[in-house]
Amino acid sequence: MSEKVGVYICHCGTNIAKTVDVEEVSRWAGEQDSVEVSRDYKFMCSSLGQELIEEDIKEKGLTRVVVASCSPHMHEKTFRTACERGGLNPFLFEMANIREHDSWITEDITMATQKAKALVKAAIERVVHHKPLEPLPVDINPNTLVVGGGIAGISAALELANAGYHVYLVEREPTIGGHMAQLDKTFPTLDCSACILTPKMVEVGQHPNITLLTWSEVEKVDGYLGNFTINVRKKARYVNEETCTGCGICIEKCPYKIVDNVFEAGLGVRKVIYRPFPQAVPKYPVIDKENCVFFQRGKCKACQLFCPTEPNSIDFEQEDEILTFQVGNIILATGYDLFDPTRIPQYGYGRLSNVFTSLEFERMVNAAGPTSGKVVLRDMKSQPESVAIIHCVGSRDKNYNEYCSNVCCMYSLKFAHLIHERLPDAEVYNCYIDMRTPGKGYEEFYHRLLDEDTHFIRGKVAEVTDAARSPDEEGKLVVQVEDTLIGMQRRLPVDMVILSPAMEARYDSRKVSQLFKMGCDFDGFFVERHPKLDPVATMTEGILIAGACQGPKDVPASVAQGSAASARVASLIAQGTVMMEPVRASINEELCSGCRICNNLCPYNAITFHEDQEVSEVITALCQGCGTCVAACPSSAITGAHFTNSQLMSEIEGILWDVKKPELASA
Amino acid sequence: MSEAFEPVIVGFLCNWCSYRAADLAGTARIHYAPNMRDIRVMCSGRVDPQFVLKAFREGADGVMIAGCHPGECHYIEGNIKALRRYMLLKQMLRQLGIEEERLQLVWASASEGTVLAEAVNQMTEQIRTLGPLNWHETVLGGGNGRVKHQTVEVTQ
Amino acid sequence: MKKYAYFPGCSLEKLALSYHLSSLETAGKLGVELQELEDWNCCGATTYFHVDQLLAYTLVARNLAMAEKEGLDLVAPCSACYKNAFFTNKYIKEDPDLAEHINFALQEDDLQFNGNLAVRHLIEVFADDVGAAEIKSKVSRPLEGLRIAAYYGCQIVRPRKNSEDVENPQFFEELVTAMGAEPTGFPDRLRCCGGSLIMTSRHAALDMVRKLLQNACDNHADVIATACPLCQVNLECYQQQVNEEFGTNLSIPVLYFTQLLGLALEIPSKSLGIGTELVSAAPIFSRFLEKEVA
Amino acid sequence: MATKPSFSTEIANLLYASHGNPLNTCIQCGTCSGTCPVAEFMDQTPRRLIGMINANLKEKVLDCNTYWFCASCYHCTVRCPANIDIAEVMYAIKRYSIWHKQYKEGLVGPVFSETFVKTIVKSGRSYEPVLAPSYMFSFGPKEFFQEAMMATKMMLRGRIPVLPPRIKRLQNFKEVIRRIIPMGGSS
Repeated sequence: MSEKVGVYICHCGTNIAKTVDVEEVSRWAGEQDSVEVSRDYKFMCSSLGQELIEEDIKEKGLTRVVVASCSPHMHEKTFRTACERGGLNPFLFEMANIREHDSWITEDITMATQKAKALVKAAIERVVHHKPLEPLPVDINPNTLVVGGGIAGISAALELANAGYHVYLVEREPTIGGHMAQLDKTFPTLDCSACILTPKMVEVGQHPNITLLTWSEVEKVDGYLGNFTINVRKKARYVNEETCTGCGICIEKCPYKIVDNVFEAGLGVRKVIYRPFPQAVPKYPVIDKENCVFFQRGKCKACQLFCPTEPNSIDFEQEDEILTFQVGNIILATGYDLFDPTRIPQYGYGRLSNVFTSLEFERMVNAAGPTSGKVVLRDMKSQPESVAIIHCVGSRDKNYNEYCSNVCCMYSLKFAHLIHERLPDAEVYNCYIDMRTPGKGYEEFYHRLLDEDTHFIRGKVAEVTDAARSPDEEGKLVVQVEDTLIGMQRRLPVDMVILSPAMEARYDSRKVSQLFKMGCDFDGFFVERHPKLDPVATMTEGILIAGACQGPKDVPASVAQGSAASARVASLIAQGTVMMEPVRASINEELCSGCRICNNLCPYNAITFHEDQEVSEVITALCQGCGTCVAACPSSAITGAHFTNSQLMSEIEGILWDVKKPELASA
Repeated sequence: MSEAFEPVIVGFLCNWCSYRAADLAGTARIHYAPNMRDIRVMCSGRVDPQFVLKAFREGADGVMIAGCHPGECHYIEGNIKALRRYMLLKQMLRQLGIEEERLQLVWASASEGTVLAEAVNQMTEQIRTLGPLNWHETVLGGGNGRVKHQTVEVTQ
Repeated sequence: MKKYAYFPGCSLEKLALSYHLSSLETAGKLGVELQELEDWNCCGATTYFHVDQLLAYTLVARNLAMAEKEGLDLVAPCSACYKNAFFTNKYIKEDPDLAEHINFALQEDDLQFNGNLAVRHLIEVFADDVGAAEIKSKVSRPLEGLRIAAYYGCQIVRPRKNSEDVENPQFFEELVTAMGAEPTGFPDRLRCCGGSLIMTSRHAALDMVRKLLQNACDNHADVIATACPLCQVNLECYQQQVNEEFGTNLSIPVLYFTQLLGLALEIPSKSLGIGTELVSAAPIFSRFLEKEVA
Repeated sequence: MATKPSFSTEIANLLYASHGNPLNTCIQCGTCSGTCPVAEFMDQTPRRLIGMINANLKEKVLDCNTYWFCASCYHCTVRCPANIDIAEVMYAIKRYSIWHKQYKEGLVGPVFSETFVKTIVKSGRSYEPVLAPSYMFSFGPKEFFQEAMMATKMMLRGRIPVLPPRIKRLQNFKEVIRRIIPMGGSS
């Protein structure tokens, strides 16, 4: 085995050359076994640098290439392509990271140079064991699953459907629209939320390329990029969608009302057979089985009695359905939950009746909401003369959520504005830690509120209490806070307190991430492939994320992400086939003892066991290349391509080339 | 060699979190001990116990395995498998008479350059205090290849 | 019968003797044995930590070591003693270096502390180990109609010891209910009474006392119940001074929860130390004590 | 390079390791000062004090009454969104101030603390009448009169001891202390 290795040491201007003696490394590398040529060059990633590699492959007949420069996450692709242009299989290349991992972490030239040699030696030893590999072609099914029918999911679905691709949109509530449908106005333009959202909802409902599955949940996901099999449970609505005209007579005639804790945030009521709101899409109502008198006590059937359609659309016998279909890609847009402010007892929510959450207030100011847009106290009639809005409830706080929830400053400003608009004489206090308004037109909106004479108090509220200490506090809620700009504790007596709770990951986001086999961060938000350069892809091929399930964000950002995820999917569908990194495991049937240890270890269920031959097999398309099975196989029957045992063992030997080994010396 | 002892640590860094954490530490110009020489693996779950033993046998004074935080593994739970192997390995190394500090498992996410740098610094200092491993002396007991510690009790 | 090492603390020797007496009486009635720690020393209160932290931990550790020797968990009726003991125990367990320093010093008294015990507040023992339901079943003279403001103060609940609710605890109110009395609303029940400032920052401390008393009175409490000698002395004995300082006219009895519980268990009021208070509690008790007198 | 540590570092070093997060993680939100029941009596709010420590304003920090007015109620500690143990920070500054004998004039706190400690070191327990006279001189005449009146009432109800309490193994106890403070501590 005599490979001809070319070694290239990059100066990266002075980035590497300042701390690593590159000439010395290059000279020394030239003396190593198998090395045919060793060079150092100012910028290996420049076209001239790349040409050096190409020419050496052609002229000196190199069979392996090592570049010592920056992180492979920067330029591995660049140099692989250069090798390919020179006529070498791109996988016969290896990179040594002597910048991020070496020259930038120390000023000690001797140590840095020594480490550079070790990393280069490791790459040389490794690369001679490399095998030519071919990328794996995978066909892409042109259908797409979008999970979640909020504004992010709607944007994603419409984008793809308009491009001519079929979309399954699955939503667990009876209607699409998500949180945005509950809002009154959107900041900073104060557009009516429903007015801009409902046309999109209707478009989804009517689009020939969209199969809309509401009151449904994804139960099972099998497969891989290009070819997922999805099982969806379509819960029984007890209303036949084929015949229902959505006339609403059943809702009108239903004799039972219950508090609507979902759409109206507990402020309003709905019937037991209901549509969350008049513009709901689809228009079909749903029966709330838990509260339906017929289901609980066997009597009533008022809805059925009055249903005017023929045949009758109310079907008490309806059962859940399981639908199965194939898709090539999945976009998750499962949204967020609002932080539960009862977790901060000192803010009094649930105990002091005139403390409201942001969502309650949104419903209250909504003209279509339970108070027809009137701002009132919990008694539903008196109007507050003073209101305090508390920012950062459950965010920027290590006791709850450490992150900034991104949207609360802006919606709190919006609330202040809406109160000024409805109650011009009311005093409005905004208590904030820092005012965060980084968006187009956002800072201008803040200034508008300053003009409107909102009282801004810089300080995180300590507590809200009804314990009065002076006559002007009697009968009021007292907000105790340090006004940090004057360095004084203040007590603000107000009639109403609005809490601005954080956006949190959905309560079941971990379960969802396991279902779709992708990652979730500490806070429960889905993890993007790269926080800057790949914000809508995930570490699992074929699964993309959009909207607040990835982190707190506002409407424009959610729309942008929804559309971006769709663009990614559309480009894959347009390619028809994609090439995947061939870093995959495979099992040598001869060596496999059939012990099945690997079967359960695989996080992707990519290993099947053939009972007849008593051997396991890796389904290449399912394998993601983590190598867990390779490390576990007691018979060394599994090979992880590009990370084989011999490659890694040689790398270890190389990286420790300079360490004295007495037992080897004496052997 | 009369110079001061410089420990050599072999680091197995997972491609998605810890390798990127090391990239970030470099990009942020965080200075830390250059004593850790890293090998990229796709997942900490790929680290075969053999690799660790091989590194010690080849003369490493310490081995660091670094992966994503539990629950944040790119491959769902490869890091948990790494953790289990690490526990077993530690037990085995103890029986071979190798100090605990010589094998360390670190969780560092892609954004935690400082965490990784700190861990490397700390480990380097610990091993500097311990001195060279001398696998040959410690484990093989003098050179003829026979294992010295044969009757070690397996403790829970 | 569950047995504990009982650490009364300096205040209970005289200043809060009634707390000491009523604790032993009620504990006995509820089947809890409080075995007083022999030759205990002062825990350093808050003050010692102002001067030398390591020495303060050592003082506490001496008591802990003696309790550990008996094989018993330590129970303290004073919130400050409790907090000091709880955290010293915790830090010694977590920090071998601290443990080594302290044990080196303790050798002089032939003691050694290994961290094998739990530290409890007396009210925790009653509320958790005995339990409100059990107490309710033993109450023979329910304090019907008595409105009690249950005052937690600071250091029972703060800083956070385990995962308890530090902003909205309920165990004290549950005990009050178990006595057959009515817990009043008392929004300031977790506010500090300023006990540690009464000697050093008199005006501030009196103002804190005033606010608390006012809040209890605004909520129509007949009596304030406390679980800490510092709180009791501060809230009760300084009422006169509060009135002088602020021109108020506050007068509300302040008793230990054990005294109130003792009444509900029909223990003679004298054994509970009732009658030594500066703001007499007699008027509110007359109807419960009638039988006793007769 | 033996440079003198900055004031903020000195205070940080005085915090026991498990006492929450370091002061430089403070986001100046004011939760501590909004919560503090004594804030209105302080020269500077606790938040500002932390800011001043981080800015190394040693003289200004030591010269304000804030940390001596802390009642150790730990309400700020449990609420701090940065998990800083603010009450323990106040303890740390108190210790620093006592060791360096540098504090605002006219405060009773430092004298009281030292007297209290001496009592414990002498007898193993604290004792009100011994304590009182030694720091009472720093009281104004009004407070002195208040205290004397109350003490009399208390005495009449048997709530103040006549003889100072002592622990039995006092000699051992003193030796224990001597191992922590080699100079003895008692005076």
